[in-house]
Amino acid sequence: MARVDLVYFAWVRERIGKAEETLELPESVVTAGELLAYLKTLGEEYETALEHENVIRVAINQEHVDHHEPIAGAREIALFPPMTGG
Amino acid sequence: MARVDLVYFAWVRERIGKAEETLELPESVVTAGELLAYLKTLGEEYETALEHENVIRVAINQEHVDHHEPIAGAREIALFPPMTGG
Amino acid sequence: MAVRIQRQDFDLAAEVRALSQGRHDIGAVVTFSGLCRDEAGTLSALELEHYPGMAEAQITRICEEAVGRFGLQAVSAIHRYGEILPGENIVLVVTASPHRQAAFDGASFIMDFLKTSAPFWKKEHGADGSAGGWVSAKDEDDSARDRWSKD
Amino acid sequence: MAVRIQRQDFDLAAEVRALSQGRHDIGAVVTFSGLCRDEAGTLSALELEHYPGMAEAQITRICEEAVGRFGLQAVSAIHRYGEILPGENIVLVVTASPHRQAAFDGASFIMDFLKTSAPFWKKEHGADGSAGGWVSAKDEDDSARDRWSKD
Repeated sequence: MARVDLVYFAWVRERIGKAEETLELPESVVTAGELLAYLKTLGEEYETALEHENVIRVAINQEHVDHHEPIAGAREIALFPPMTGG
Repeated sequence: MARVDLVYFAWVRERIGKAEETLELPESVVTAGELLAYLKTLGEEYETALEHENVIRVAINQEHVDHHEPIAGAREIALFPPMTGG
Repeated sequence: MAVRIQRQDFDLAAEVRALSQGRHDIGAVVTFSGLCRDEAGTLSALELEHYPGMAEAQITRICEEAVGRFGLQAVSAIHRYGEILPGENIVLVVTASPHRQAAFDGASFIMDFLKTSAPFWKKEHGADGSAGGWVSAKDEDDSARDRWSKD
Repeated sequence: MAVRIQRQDFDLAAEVRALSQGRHDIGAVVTFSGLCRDEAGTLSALELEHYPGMAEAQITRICEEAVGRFGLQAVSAIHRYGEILPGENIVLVVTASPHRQAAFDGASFIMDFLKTSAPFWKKEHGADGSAGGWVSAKDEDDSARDRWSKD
């Protein structure tokens, strides 16, 4: 089991209903994509928030990563919708 | 004979040795290019200033014109080198 | 290079001065200000959420890339967060270079990447008191970013 | 649209304010400042000669063309003349539009045409007291202008 801080932003945060949490992840969760799939098993709010997986952006330790990237060594993983800054 | 105000700028002005003058032009001078050729007959300073005719820019009544444009109706004709503003 | 994420407004003239004052080697300074727009009069405010830490880090990466790519002499980027009213500033980018094209391209490049890869999200609050929705990302912003891809 | 030819320096912030204050329909403001550059330390001053009347008329024509072509909401252009020291401002262009690309393109277009078709000429005076020479027009400025030609 790996312990990781998760942070959520914008409508991902609103739909999950919290801005951050710390989770113990099973070792079967290797990639960012697998993390999304795992979170969706945790309850309806996660399922709603992460329904369209392909639009969810992932950052590990504050750097963007693709969904196929391994999350090993992550202290902080952020999930959020496409950015709309500027 | 047509009476016209001529104004000169930058090194055209320096080489001709004056900033402006009023001239009576013979009726044989029809285009801007013919004006340049006529001016070169007026003295060595004009010949030096207008030596490379193709780089000399011409404006009639404060609008750029090509050398083949007729100068009929001109109140003010300006001659100057390529511009270097901005 | 100066990158700042802040709640308060910025002072355009002070930022340009900070970057160019006392230097004789700068030929061109370009500034881009992005403002909160509300043509229809239906918006009471934008709420800008951001990811603290990553926002600074990401904008710094974008600016460093622009400095190297366009040979910029100096760059400043300021992005606001929190509540922003119609007509107010959201973002400022300032670039300096010896010649004009690099300053224009650098500022344009930074804005294109800032739109699509800096962790900020805009929520609209309606003038009628409605809760408002999250602004969607635009395909045209992805296209604007992608035109900078090297072959 | 504001076009001014003046001896004195300009106030960047005041020009931007004049153009955007009190409006809620502007999304992007781009400014370009062109400065007197002297990397080598060999210049004491630039002397800018201009053709009064035609300078205003020509810059006005360029700005009007840019407004129509890029759908700009507002434009200001200020060009200085007379003696200009290294590090000082020479020219300012400010453009406003709903979206960023038009504001960038408008300012870049105006600068490219201003360089090649506004009646200004620069003479350099050397730091060693030498009389200096007239700055030559650059082929690259013609090329920069020509990229805006429509087919």
